[in-house]
Amino acid sequence: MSIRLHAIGKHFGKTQALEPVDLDIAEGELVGLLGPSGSGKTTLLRIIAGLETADREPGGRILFGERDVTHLHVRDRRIGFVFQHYALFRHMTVFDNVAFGLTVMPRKQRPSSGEIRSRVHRLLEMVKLEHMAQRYPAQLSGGQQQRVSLARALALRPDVLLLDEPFGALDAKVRQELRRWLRHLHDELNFTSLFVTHDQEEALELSDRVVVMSDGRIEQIDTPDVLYRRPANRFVFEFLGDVNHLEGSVRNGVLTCGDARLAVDLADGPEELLLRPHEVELAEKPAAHAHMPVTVTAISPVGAEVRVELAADWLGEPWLATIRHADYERLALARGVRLYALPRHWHRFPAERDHQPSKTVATTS
Amino acid sequence: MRLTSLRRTLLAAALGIGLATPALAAERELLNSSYDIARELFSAINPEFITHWQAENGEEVEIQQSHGGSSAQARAILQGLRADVVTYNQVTDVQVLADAGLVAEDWQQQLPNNASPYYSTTAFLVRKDNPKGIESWDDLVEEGVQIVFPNPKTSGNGRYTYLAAWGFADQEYGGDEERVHDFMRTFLRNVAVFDTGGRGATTSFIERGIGDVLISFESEVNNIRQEYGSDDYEVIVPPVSILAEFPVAVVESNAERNGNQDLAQAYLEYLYSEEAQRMLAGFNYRVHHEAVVEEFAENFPATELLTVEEIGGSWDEVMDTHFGSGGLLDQLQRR
Amino acid sequence: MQRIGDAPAVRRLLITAAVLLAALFLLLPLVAIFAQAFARGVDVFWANITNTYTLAAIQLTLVIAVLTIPVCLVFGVALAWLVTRFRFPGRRILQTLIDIPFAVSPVVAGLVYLLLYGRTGWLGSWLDGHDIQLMFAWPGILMVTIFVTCPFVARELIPLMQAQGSREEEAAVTLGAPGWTIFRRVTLPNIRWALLYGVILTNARAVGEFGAVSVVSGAIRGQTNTLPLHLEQLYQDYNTVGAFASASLLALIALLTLVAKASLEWRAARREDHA
Amino acid sequence: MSTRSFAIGLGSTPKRVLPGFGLSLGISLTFVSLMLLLPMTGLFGQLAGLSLAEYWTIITNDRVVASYVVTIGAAAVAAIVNAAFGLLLAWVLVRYEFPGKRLLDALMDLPFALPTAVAGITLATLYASNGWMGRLLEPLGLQVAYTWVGIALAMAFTSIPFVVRTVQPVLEDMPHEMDEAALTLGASDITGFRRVILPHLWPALVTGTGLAFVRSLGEFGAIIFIAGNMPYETEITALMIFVRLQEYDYAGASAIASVVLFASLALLLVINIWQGRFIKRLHGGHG
Repeated sequence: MSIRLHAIGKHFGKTQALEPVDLDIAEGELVGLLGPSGSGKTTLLRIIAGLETADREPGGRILFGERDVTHLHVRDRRIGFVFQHYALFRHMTVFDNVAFGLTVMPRKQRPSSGEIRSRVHRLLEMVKLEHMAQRYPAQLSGGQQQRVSLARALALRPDVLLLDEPFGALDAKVRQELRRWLRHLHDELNFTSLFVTHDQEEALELSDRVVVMSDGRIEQIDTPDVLYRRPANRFVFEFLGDVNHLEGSVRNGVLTCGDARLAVDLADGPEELLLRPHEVELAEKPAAHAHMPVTVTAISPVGAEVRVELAADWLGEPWLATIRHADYERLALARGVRLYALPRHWHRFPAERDHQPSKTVATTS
Repeated sequence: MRLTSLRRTLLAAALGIGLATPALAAERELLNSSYDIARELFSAINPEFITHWQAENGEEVEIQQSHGGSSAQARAILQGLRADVVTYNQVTDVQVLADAGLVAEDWQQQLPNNASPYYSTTAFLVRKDNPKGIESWDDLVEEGVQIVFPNPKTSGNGRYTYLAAWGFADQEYGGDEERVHDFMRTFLRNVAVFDTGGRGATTSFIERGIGDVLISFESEVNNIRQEYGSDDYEVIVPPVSILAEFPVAVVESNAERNGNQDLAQAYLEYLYSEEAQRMLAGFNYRVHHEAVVEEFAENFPATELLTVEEIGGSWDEVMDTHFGSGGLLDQLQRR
Repeated sequence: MQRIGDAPAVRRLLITAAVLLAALFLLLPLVAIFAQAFARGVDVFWANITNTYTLAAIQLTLVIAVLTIPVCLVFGVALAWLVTRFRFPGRRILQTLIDIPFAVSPVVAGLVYLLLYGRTGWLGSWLDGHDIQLMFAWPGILMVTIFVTCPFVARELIPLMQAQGSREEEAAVTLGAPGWTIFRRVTLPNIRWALLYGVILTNARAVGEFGAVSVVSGAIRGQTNTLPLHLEQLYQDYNTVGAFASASLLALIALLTLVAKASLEWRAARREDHA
Repeated sequence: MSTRSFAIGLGSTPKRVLPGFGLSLGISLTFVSLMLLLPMTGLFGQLAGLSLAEYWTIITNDRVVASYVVTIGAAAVAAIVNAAFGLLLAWVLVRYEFPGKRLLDALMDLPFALPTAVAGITLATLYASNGWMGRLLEPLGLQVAYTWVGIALAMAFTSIPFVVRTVQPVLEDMPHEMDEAALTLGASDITGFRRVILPHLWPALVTGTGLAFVRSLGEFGAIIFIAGNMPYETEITALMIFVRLQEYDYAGASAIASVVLFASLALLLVINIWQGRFIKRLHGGHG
């Protein structure tokens, strides 16, 4: 079931939580709503669910497939909703929690109790909790509770599954595990899913497409890959990963900042360039296009790459570079070592064109 | 809670104690423990007595009053309320004190008329024009007559009413127990409300408009009629009723302790004086002083007054057979 | 936000029902008290209030309340500190014991004091021998008033102090603060509103207690009559206006209690909003 | 009573790191023994003077038994009415905003703040057949004053805050996700309330109603004016105690009082234990 939003906005009193937005989600897609807190992502999700009502003006519409649900009550929208803090019914067993949606159906549509039982057991099997059926939520771990919550949301075979920061309250390891498991489940059952997160890694890893939001606006909607490589604007770029800043003035194709110089193809004037950590190479000698002396202040060789913190007189804030372990060994890095930074790419988001596509330049070394 | 305000509170408390402790005046104080509807009566009598005592002895005294249900009052004295004299509406309540040794054993002989300076009887208060035509006790057992009087279990007033009805029936049926019981059963069944005290019954009858007839002391029904308008109610004194004595006694152990024996004795004797008897008659109590009786004759219709002894033997016996747990009253009220 | 029972029709229906019921059930009696008190005009009302015996009753009532509060305060705080900060055998029993005054009918409460301290009681006869009178004097009234009001402060504090736990006090101990300072500087600021609230409830009950006091008072006019007893006597005297005038004073104290309580709550709610 | 006073706290209690154990224990024990326990010996002293057979005869006297029935019946009706009414009031006060809400909230404590004797004479005045309310109800065939309806009414009046003030904080603390979860799963308002909200409020509601019931069992001052006190019909147990006192029958009064006392304490204990169990289930405690 596809989801289409047209001109959906929301005010809370006088504050605008959400500017009127349009959004199309294809059937079977798994879409992440990403943004910092207060960006309107949860509001948007709750409006889609029917937990909040969109502003009357400018008369927005919400369509599930061909079904206009704009004025439909939450209970009639046939959605599954997973809450950040699980929101399990504490006085009911796991089984009763999962069965709840089925047992509150109008008598005519309600499946027989035998069928309810088998359906709930299938769901519990799916979330690997069949042996916990008679436990109370208070007796489960956070990860288990969230799985119950998911099973409960799926019990009614919803057209649309909405998840509000589903893994936000869990610790890192469980979060990782559940993420993968959700992706599996999604691929297997192929429902349309929309989830809210403030964790860019989670959004990029899990989603088919990501909707980046800030200040009640949608900044960009794209696949994780495009989003990362071609951020629509400075906000998206900065929000999606670590950023190194380079501020200076350009004269005759050379940007100067203290005793650092970088050849750029830009008009004269003040400039600010942005670089991802992996776009910064380290070398023992300056290159023709770049003379940027730095000192290593911290090294963290944990994970697939080595993170190196760099400081210099010409830098306001230290830079971060990620290099391969091989390079780390080759350069014999240690704290206090002086090196030269060689930008491979840089990005530029002119202030007056904040919402225009960025200019990304590759510099060849 | 700010500490300053706490300190202020404590200071106020300390001051309060100072104020609350009765001023230890040089003058003697006499405490009269009385029944609850006698407040106005003694408010009128006490100043007269104080004047009288001052004139006779040149001493200034003060009279304190304690009022409550007669039984509760006697209980308070048993448990240590230091009243010098008691002025009750029930013989049993004084007898309890005598049994406990607080009042002389022969207290009924120590003052005239069984130590009862005034008396009353049980009478009816009916609504304007007496719509149910109630003249005597047998009118009360008619179908559809609603009676209001206080609970004999909790009120001496109620006990007199019960005994008066019993006395009437006993006389009427010549002692046929079966018929007396039947009469009493019907009588009790016609009761609309059993308030715990006389005042509650009055409120039910007057202010809540319940019942066709209120039964209480003659003095009470007259006072009520005066209080609530003589046009709306009529007092009926039945041809046969009960003698309700209002016994008084000195609580000797307390009077001795307080050094008030002479004062206490004089106070009770004063109640027999012409002056006091006139005031009592003014409050619609029947009195013994001949001149006063003559003066107020038309206020008190002649009626046959049965004594408690004539109806059911001594008070002790009456309390046992009629009002005790599982006694006749309980049996008659059983469904 | 969508919540259960949010539909305008449901909301309107429920609010109307609640307001109507509360008005009939709670507000109307309050109005009736004042209506009765002023039934014969302000002058009669005023004459009744300024009557010597009424004034004496007011004074005694206030004194009893003022004396009751510090006792209940000390006991309540000590008990709450004990059962929420320490574990020891008998803790639960102690906590249940303070509910006795709630479970005992006030008349019975008065009776048990009378049976003990009255002239025929085993303590009372000894006291009587030494010419000490507790019952039928203000000490007796004070004692039963303390009995019926003592759970309020403790019951107010215990859940709060339990919920807060003792981390802050423990931190103060590690910083070397002496016991009294810990209580005054750490505990007291956390519990003061609950404490004050307990005091308000204690006061309301102390001022209004009838059943227990009536048993031990002796009802000596001008000496041991509290306002509720005085009210009852006026009622017995066919002085309905006088009775309701006294009732209206008590109702006024009740109203002040409600206002004090409500303003405490609003203040607490405001503080929470700012936090 | 306060909003929070009946909540069961769950904080843990540490070892004796903190000072003041001796002092607070001393004050508490002295007070409890002198003010609470010592006087109770008077009651039990009276009871000790009775043989078991006498005790049994007193407390099973059929008029007394009838008073149990009246008292328990009226208290039960009052408690049930209060459960519904109290739930409604707590719900409205927590869930809705409307003008006069604060006033309504403050009004909830009136029955605790108002002396019971005042409540008694006022209710009797209002509901008598010529009172403001009685005049309206009587023509409808509903007689309140001097019937057990009046007893139940007075009981309900004096105990309504117990229910409101126990349910209110629990309802306030209930996360809105509970409602939302029920709604997203397709529950109607009524089903959602019945299956999700009510079970959540259940411990508080039962506790509040139980406390209201206990309070009603012992109430005297507010009831006696409106009861009518007809034997077997509108006599409450507290009146039976009062009657025994009038008869100087302290032992009898103590015996009946002890029945009420034990019933009340037992009920309080049952409520506490049951609530403890329930809360354990909701908040963990494995197994």
